[in-house]
Amino acid sequence: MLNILYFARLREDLNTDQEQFDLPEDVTTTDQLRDLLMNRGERWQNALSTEGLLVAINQDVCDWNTPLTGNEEVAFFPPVTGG
Amino acid sequence: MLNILYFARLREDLNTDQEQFDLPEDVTTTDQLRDLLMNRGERWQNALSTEGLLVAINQDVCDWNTPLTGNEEVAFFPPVTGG
Amino acid sequence: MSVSKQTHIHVQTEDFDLNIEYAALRKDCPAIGAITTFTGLMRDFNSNGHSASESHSANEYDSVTTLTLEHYPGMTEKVLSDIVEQARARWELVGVRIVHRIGEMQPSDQIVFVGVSSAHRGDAFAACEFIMDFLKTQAPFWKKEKTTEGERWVDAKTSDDDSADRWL
Amino acid sequence: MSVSKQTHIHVQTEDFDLNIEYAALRKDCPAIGAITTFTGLMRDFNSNGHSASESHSANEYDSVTTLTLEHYPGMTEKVLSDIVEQARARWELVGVRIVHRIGEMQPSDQIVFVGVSSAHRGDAFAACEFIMDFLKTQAPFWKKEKTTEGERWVDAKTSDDDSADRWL
Repeated sequence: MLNILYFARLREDLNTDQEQFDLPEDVTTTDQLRDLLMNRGERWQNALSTEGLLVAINQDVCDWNTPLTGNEEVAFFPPVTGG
Repeated sequence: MLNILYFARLREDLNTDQEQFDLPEDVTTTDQLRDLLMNRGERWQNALSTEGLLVAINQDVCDWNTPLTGNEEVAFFPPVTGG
Repeated sequence: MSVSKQTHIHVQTEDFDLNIEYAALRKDCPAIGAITTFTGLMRDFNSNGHSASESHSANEYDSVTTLTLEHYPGMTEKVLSDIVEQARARWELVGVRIVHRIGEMQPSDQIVFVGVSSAHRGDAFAACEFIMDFLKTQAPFWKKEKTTEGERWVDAKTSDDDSADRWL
Repeated sequence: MSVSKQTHIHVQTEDFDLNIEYAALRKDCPAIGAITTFTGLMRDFNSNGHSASESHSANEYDSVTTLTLEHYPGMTEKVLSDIVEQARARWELVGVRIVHRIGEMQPSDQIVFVGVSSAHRGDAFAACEFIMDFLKTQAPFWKKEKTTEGERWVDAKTSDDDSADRWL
């Protein structure tokens, strides 16, 4: 089971902070997961097109072609602004 | 009248922290003042030959060819080691 | 000489006390010659393109009334620990303490603290700034400002990326 | 926005309190976003060629029991003021506070404090380190160590000259 987290502006735009689902067999990378989510409609399309959008697998930021097995914690978030 | 100050190791080596005297007419630079003082004997010779010896006129560090009028506060001291 | 290396990382809603952090850094280690601290405070104007230059008059920028900070629990601590380990690999450090607040803050409130102790001042300065630069660009915190014009998420600054890139 | 620029320079025998210095830097200025502080402490080993590397065993260096600091009253304050003015010319600073102790000190005692506040962290870090680097090489202070081997005046370090030269 995939655990997906959304933070900051993304969480607000999607009105969702977290969801779980089984990864479809044909979705094997972070890029493909994003495409899957963007197919949900305009709101998802817009939010996940945010400039500089980041993705982390198991709390490590990674590239958009990183493989997924389906048992990860995946987080999407905008560029960080702490400090 | 010239007011001369000695600090740190120099003050200890010369056993003097301060002296005043009228500058002789043929002494017109910091270099010549040092020579005058070094002529007092071996102790003065050694102390004023300290590596990196500094001279300040009216509390500004200056070169060894800086002119003196005879009314300055002149200080001799070793390299600084504060902080 | 045996030097105990200590790292403390706290993400918390409560305010912090510089004196307590400093005392912890200073404690029981006569090999320490230098302690540097950085404290980040909330300013009362937004940073989207505006500078603090005195030439700006008061109405050229929006006044920020509150700031709300959220983070990614777990990942934040992991990223900060990793940044500290990178700093320890580059410089000779004794103690490192990081406190970052989350939740709602008012102008002049303390937001973040980084303190570093070392035998040498060059190491303490470099490590403290390195940690802040990477905290800014890598730690998953996000700021939302409430201004006189409404609410908005703070944009990341390219100047922060530039600061972090200096260390590469 | 009007920013009051304040410089405080104190040479004193008494110890100082970081919290009081920090509170003064933080006070009443919502334009401040960053405060950096440096504190120099007395180490218990001498610095003539010895490092604090953990590979040194206790008997490879002399243990320093007391340190005595003297200075050139008047010139010290003049030099420090001049260093602060140079820092203010290079960076956008709000408050600058320097405290340097003189007299006799024991291991772990606080010797020097430099604190800087600014709208921006880069300015606060750079100015604080700049001031310390030039304080080390230009302010007329001298240290005498009492070690288990006797008394000696501390030698100036070329590494301090190198640190100051970086800013030229």
